[in-house]
Amino acid sequence: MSVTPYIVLSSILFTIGCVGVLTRRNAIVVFMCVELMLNASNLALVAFARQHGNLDGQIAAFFVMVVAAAEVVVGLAIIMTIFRTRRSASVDDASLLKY
Amino acid sequence: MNLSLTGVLVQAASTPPTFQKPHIEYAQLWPMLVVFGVACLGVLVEAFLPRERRYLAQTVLTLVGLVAALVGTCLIARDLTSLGGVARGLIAAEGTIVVDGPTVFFWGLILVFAIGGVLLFAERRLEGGLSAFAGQAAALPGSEAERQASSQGLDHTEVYPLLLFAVGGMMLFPAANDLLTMFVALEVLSLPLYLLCGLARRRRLLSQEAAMKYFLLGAFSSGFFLYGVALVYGFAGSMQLSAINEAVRNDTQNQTLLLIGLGMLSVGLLFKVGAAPFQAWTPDVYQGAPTAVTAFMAACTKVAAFGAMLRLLYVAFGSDRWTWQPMLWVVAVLTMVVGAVLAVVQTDVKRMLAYSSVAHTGFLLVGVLGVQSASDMTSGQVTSLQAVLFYLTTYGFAMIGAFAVVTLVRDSGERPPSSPVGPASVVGRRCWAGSSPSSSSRWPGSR
Amino acid sequence: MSSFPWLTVLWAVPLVGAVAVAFVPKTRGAALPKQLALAVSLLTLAVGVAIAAQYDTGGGMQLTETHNWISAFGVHYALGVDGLGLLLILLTVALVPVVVVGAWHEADDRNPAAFFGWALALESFSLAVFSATDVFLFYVVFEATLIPAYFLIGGFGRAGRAVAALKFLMYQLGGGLILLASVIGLYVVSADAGHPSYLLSDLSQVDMSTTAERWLFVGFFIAFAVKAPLFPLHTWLADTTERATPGTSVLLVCVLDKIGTFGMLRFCLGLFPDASQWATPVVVALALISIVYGALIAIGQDDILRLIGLTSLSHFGFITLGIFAFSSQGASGSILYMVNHGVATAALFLLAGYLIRRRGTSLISQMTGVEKSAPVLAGLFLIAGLATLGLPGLSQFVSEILVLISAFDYHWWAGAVAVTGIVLAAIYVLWMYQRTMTGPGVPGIEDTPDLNRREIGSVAPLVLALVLFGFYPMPLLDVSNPTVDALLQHVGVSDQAPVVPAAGGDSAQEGQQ
Amino acid sequence: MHALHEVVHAPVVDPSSASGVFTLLWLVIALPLAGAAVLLLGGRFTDRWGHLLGTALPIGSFVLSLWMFIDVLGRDSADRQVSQHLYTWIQVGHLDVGMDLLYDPLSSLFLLLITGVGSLIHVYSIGYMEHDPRRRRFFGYLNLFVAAMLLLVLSENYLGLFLGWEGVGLASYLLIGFWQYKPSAAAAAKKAFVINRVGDIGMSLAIMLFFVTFGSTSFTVISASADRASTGTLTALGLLLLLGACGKSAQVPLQAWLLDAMEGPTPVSALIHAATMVTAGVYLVVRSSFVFDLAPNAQTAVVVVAVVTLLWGAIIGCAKDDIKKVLAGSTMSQIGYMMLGAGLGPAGYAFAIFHLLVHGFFKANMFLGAGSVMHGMDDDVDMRHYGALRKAMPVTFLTFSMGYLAIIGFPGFSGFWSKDKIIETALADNWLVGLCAIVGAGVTGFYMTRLMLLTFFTDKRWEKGVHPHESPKIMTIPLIVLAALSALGGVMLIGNWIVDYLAPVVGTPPHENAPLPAIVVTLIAVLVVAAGVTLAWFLVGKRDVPRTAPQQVSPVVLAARNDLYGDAINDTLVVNPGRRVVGGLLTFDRYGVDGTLTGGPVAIGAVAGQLRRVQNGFVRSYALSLLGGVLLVVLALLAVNLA
Amino acid sequence: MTAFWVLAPIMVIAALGILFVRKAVHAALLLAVVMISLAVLYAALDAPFLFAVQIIVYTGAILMLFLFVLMLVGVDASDSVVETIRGQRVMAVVAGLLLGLVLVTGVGQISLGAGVGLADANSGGNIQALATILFSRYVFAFETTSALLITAAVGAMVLAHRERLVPKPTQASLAAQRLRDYQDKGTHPGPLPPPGVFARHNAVDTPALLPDGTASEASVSRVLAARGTVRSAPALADDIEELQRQIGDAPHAGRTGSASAEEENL
Repeated sequence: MSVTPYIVLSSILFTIGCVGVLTRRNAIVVFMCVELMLNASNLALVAFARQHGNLDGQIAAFFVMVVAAAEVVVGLAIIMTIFRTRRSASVDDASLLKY
Repeated sequence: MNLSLTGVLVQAASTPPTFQKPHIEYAQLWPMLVVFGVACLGVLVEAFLPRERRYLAQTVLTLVGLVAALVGTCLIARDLTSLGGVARGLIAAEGTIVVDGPTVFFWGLILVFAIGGVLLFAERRLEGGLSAFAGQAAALPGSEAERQASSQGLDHTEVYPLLLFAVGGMMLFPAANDLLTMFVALEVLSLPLYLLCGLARRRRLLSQEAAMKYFLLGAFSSGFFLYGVALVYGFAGSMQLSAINEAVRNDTQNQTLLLIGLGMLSVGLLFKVGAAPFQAWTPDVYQGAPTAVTAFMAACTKVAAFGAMLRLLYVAFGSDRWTWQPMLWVVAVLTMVVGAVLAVVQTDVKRMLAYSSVAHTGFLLVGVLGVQSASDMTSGQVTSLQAVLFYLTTYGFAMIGAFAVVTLVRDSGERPPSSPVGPASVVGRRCWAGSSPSSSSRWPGSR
Repeated sequence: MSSFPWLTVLWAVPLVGAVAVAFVPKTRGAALPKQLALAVSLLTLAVGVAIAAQYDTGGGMQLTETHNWISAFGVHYALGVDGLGLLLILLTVALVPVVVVGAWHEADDRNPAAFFGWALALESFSLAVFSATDVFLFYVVFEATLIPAYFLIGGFGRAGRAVAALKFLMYQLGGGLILLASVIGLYVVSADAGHPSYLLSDLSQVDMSTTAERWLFVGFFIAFAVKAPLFPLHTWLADTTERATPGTSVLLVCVLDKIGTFGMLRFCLGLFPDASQWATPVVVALALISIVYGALIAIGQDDILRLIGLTSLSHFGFITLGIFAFSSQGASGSILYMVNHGVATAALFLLAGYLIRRRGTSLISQMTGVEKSAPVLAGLFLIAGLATLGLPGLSQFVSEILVLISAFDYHWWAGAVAVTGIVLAAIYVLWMYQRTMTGPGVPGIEDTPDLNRREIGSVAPLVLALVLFGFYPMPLLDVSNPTVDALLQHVGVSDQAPVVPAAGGDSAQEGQQ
Repeated sequence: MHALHEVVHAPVVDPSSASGVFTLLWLVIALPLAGAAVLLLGGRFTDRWGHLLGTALPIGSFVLSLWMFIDVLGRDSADRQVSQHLYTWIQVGHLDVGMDLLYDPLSSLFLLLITGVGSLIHVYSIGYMEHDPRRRRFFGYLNLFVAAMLLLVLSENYLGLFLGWEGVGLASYLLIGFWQYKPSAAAAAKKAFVINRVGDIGMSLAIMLFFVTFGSTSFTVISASADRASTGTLTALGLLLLLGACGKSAQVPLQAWLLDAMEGPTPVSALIHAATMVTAGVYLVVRSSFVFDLAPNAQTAVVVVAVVTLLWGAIIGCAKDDIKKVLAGSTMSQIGYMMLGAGLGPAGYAFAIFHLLVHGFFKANMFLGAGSVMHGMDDDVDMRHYGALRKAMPVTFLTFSMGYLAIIGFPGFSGFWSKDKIIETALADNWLVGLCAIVGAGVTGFYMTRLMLLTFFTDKRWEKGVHPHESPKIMTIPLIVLAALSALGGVMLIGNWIVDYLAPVVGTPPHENAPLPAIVVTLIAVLVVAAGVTLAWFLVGKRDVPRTAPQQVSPVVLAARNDLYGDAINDTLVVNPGRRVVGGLLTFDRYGVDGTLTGGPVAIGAVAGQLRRVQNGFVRSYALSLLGGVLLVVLALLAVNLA
Repeated sequence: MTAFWVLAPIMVIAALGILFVRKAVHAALLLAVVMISLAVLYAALDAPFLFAVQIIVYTGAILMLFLFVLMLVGVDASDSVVETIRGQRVMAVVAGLLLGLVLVTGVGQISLGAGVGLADANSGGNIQALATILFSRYVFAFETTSALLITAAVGAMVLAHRERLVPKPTQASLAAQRLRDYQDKGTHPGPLPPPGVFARHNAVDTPALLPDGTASEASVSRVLAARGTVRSAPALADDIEELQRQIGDAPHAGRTGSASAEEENL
């Protein structure tokens, strides 16, 4: 069984995640797109693990989940804070820092 | 498709795999462990000590921890030769960490700058007994609660453990010997920084915005890093840098996988060091974050990230140098130009320093490009690696110094340059300009 | 020779003094920092005199100290003096007390402690520059001088000083950057040649390829040409002297800028003799342009400080001309010129400062008839001015004629162009004197007080030196001559013999036949 | 100049070292120098007795000079050169310039003139400057001048000469501008100095060329080997020296300063701008005879300059109403005669010096006389306001008359002998030059007679309230002494003494066959002078003189009044273009040089100002740039490796 | 591969949906679809442990956290369709397509061969094998993740937890405060009058009339006052007059008038 289709799928998902980060304005959705990218990476890792016959990829995917969990907590806390201040979750509204 | 949950569970029950107790070289890793340990202690202090005693306790604890780690680093550095090997190093913790000359140097550097950072964190004489951090980050800016928090002298002493966690991640980052550890370290160092950026007491709106920008872009870039990890793993079949090196050397197939993976890994690191075109976050974040955090971040993160970059590029991909050197040249030149040109027109001193740090990154990248093996050189010549290390040292000191001055000047407005602050800031700025004695270590072309 | 580190002490004393002066508590009164600064500068002067006393005019580097600093780069902490260094050191240590006394009240409305602290710091770094015998150490202190200079310009003086300070810094940093590149290049060259070293003595032995030598020479020369300054890199000079206090200008023009010409002699000629000769036509042309151009521009100035600043452009042209004429007269003349120009211009700046303080304006067109009520001021001003225009009997003449002779020796037209400078100098000096000091004066001119004792005391030593060395320059020449001989020998040129040899037995008989 | 062919080479300066009284040679200079130092540095303490000291010291120098002169007279003519080495002044490479003094017949005469006339003028000044609050300083300056002038004539090398040369220039500057509150005085002082500086270019270049050619600036060395230098070099040297001489001696084209220099106090005009300093150019040419003798073209140039100046000054003298300016024009003209003599080579050197000496006497006399007149006329200098002063100030009139007779060359008076000799030599050399000299003598007769008539004869034209009176004794005694010298100066020519005396320095004049007998030349000259005098009598003496100068005059008179447009020429040729150049350079400096060097950063700033707009604050834009970077990096890697 | 070919289109469509749906909640739900499908793919790729973790941790915990936060932020908040940054969307799509093209072609070309498979590695059981690796080779990284988690916890505390700095005011204290204000500053202690009281209208824009017939400004919202849409109560008197005229004569004949009006109405 070739894992190439999985890799291709993962790259498509990764790309979609990227585009999502660029086009969506709601900070939470943007963040969700980042999660999509992480998931795509996970898929690639797991697929490659199978390809190479070692479990490093799976371990890595597991770590990614842990990391993602922590990141989500921190990220959502930050987004919440800024939302409470500005009453807006749009990333475009936070553009005081420029030039 | 032998999808069978029950089967797996049955397997698990039936034949337990052999497990060997991992061997951890505590003697060589303890500075890092001290940092993490003290960070956890700090959290406990936060939980159990009464509020008014936390500041002192945290400061002392953090400083003691960092100094202890620094002492440890020095001791390890002294014994480094005895660890043997050509690279004068030790592969520790089951091959995930390597403790060698550069590692120890980076540790020392990070710890020194972190101590400087802690001192800046602890600075609270300038604002009537208040630190630079928000009294209560959860309170809305401009609200009654915020005023109360200020008037009661509330202080987020959590910043000290957060700083320590970040320092721990930074120490792990250049020492990592496999991509997974590197990724974890990257996140460990990043998360506390995202938080710290948003905790400014003044200009909270900007601070929060900086935190969000840093966080979103950081997560985005770490996504690329991770995908790079996946692709390189796919190419090499292992996370170990040495194994990757082996694969790079031998495997001529699937070059695209390697190249894309390498590119994405580089992106993650270049983002951290703030090279163009990944520099967009630096000015905004440097400006919005509390100045103490900016100083800490500017100095330490860059040191750690350059350490990781050197290790990644030279240990894992060193045999394939010709593939990535042109790319890095482009980035380096772009970075220097963008940093230098844009620094000119900045009006906010922190933004200006941010762009200057970008320009420095460009110079450092040139140094990274020149790294070569020791055998290529005549004795007594300066290696590019030494140059990069030295440059990082001076750069870090200059950054800490410059931002320390910014802290001092923050409230007093524009001071005449004859005041005692002026000289120091100019020393810092001149270091930034790269022509002062202290940072005359710019040796890009040394061969 | 004693092993006491005299030269280290020499620069350390003012540096320690600078720190001490800067941190004198404000509560102790405004006079204490000044007194302290004066004491420190006098102490430094004493050290300088002690060094001069130990100096053996036989030549060579003396009182050397060499310690490894960064062995990886071959960088040493190496100090030493030869005739060139000694003269400039003496100039520096002598001028700083004068400036301290002369600028006693210049910083009163700001922060005197800072002013005098920076002045001492500048002295310290300058002394280190003049005694460094390691290129890297030289570079480090060379750049370090900019810090105090920047604050002296930017912190004290007239409106617009911040812009001037920035311009100063930008020019100097630009030059410094080019110098840095060359210093690095020097390292590469010396490392290629075997063992990397920055010691002058080592570097002068290194064989360089012609191309490398020329490039390095150009780098060094540009940096020094900015410092000195030479046309067309001079525009910072006038702005700076116009805005800064006269005391600052003295330190800047009379001490700091000498680093440029000092560097040309010590490094351009010392390290790149062949390239120096290769570049001579261009450098001589630049020097000649500077001489004439600086003088012409000075004539058109209305601001007295700006005018004095621009005269220095002309004078630095002379110094450079002498250096690159490659003869013992030229080199000795240049060294002497550095000293004399320092003394004369210092006097001029200080007196102009006193004048401005009295008249409340620096515009020449708004001053007139000061001589009537302040004859001493006018007289001293005239003497300093006459020294500037190279009147025989005042020390600058000796150096000027030596440089002119060497220029003429180099090529007659060089001498001919340079000599027009003396006419132009007469025009700008005397016109300035005429417009400021003479004439019927404005109402109320009678109330202009003459110089007080402090002010006379600050300028009198300078004027005395001008006259003394005008009539008896040999003490200075005795110091510089051996150095110059050694330098020219290193460069590989010897003085041209006269066309007609002195009347000997044979040739005289031939003439009779 | 055919005379030259007979002279193979010029006499060599070959002094013996000083002994006896000559060891005190330095003291001749040191005395007035010390006086200057005391008076200028002493401040107000010396106000009371400063002028006495200032007068005593030059007298001391005079006594020394006289002593030496007597000593030297007693020696053999070959043994009359003495040098004294004081100390090494400048020694670099093989440039070795000593502070050396040379006492020879030439300098001995100058010594006597400077210290003698100088002392008299000092004495006179005690009276003349009595009411000036800054008299002490005046004496300080005068002493400084005397010292510098003595150094000029005593120095053994060109550099030392140049030191004195510039020293007298400085003193001249200080003294012309002594009344600094007068803008005209200050301007005149500056003008004098600057024009002199132009001449100094010549001096400086000559010194350089001397050094390059001979490796020395010493008269001894150069004179010994001058004949081995190429003619071109020698001609160049001669022309350069001439340029220097023109500046100092107010010869065309550097003559413009002398008339303005009359802004100074009258004793200054007498001492500096008549008797001594302005003759330094003549001294220079004579001293450099070893150069000029070998450079006939340079000599021709000297003659041309001399002739032009001689007429130029005389014409100016005819039209001026300012008594001092008439005398100044006359001085210019008379120096022209001296230069003419000096330009004629060994035949004329001695006569040039002779004329220089007697001119020193009678011109000092007349200037001091003019000062005395002014003293009595409340410092009015306009001759149209004088008239019939001979009765009011008889001593002045009488002494002035002596000078007058001397300058027009009234037979028997000193000027007669000296001018006559020069005319004779010139005529022998070239009839045109001689003719010009004779015409000049006639014009001299005219303008001096005009001056005499306007001042001492005709009707009195002075205003009410002006009470002309004789000057005090302290002023008239020097006048009397000088008048006596003016009358009797011709004794030096007895037995051709001065020619023989100077021969060791300047060579022996060749015997030549004059085109006309000497007595004929003399007669012609006297007749021409008489014509000039008569013309003046008819034009001035027989008519009423208006108190204000008539405006409707011929262009010639107008030109003469305007110094023959010397200043206008200078303005047109030098000053105005110079102004324009300076103005242009100022613009160029600001916009060209500064603009170019600072333009680069400005451009960068502009670009950066646009570029920073990219940093628009939107996190999504940053993410886009990040993604762009990813593409850049990845594509770069792929392109490099897969291409 | 069946599962793959079934799920892959679903996942791509769901992922694309995230790009286009306007409501954040929908995006979250579509993400859940992707994640759960991923879990299935993990299982297909011999990663049963990850299958479980993906569902339990990623979908069950992390995504739910997203949803919680979405609730807090406002569940019906939706993005506007208009792109505010000029050129952003076009550039994003172009860059995205380019990246996708590079990735897909790059990755699609690779020849990895048949693949080793995880039969060996998983022979002792996937979980056991993972555990062995996790607690031996990657133990240090594993322990380090604890730092991450602590950081996350501390961070959440710092940013979200708000301490009450003053005791919560009781009703008694509030009442006392109100009266104290009345005493000190003259603040009206009672509730403000509602609009329209004693006026002919009880609409919010009609101020109440005080007993003396003047309008009470306190009875109308300041916003309305600022907008200038407050009606003038006395002006309404015209209205009354009109009515009275309709009713009939003078007020003194009110009673009869009203009776007749009633008759008219009927």
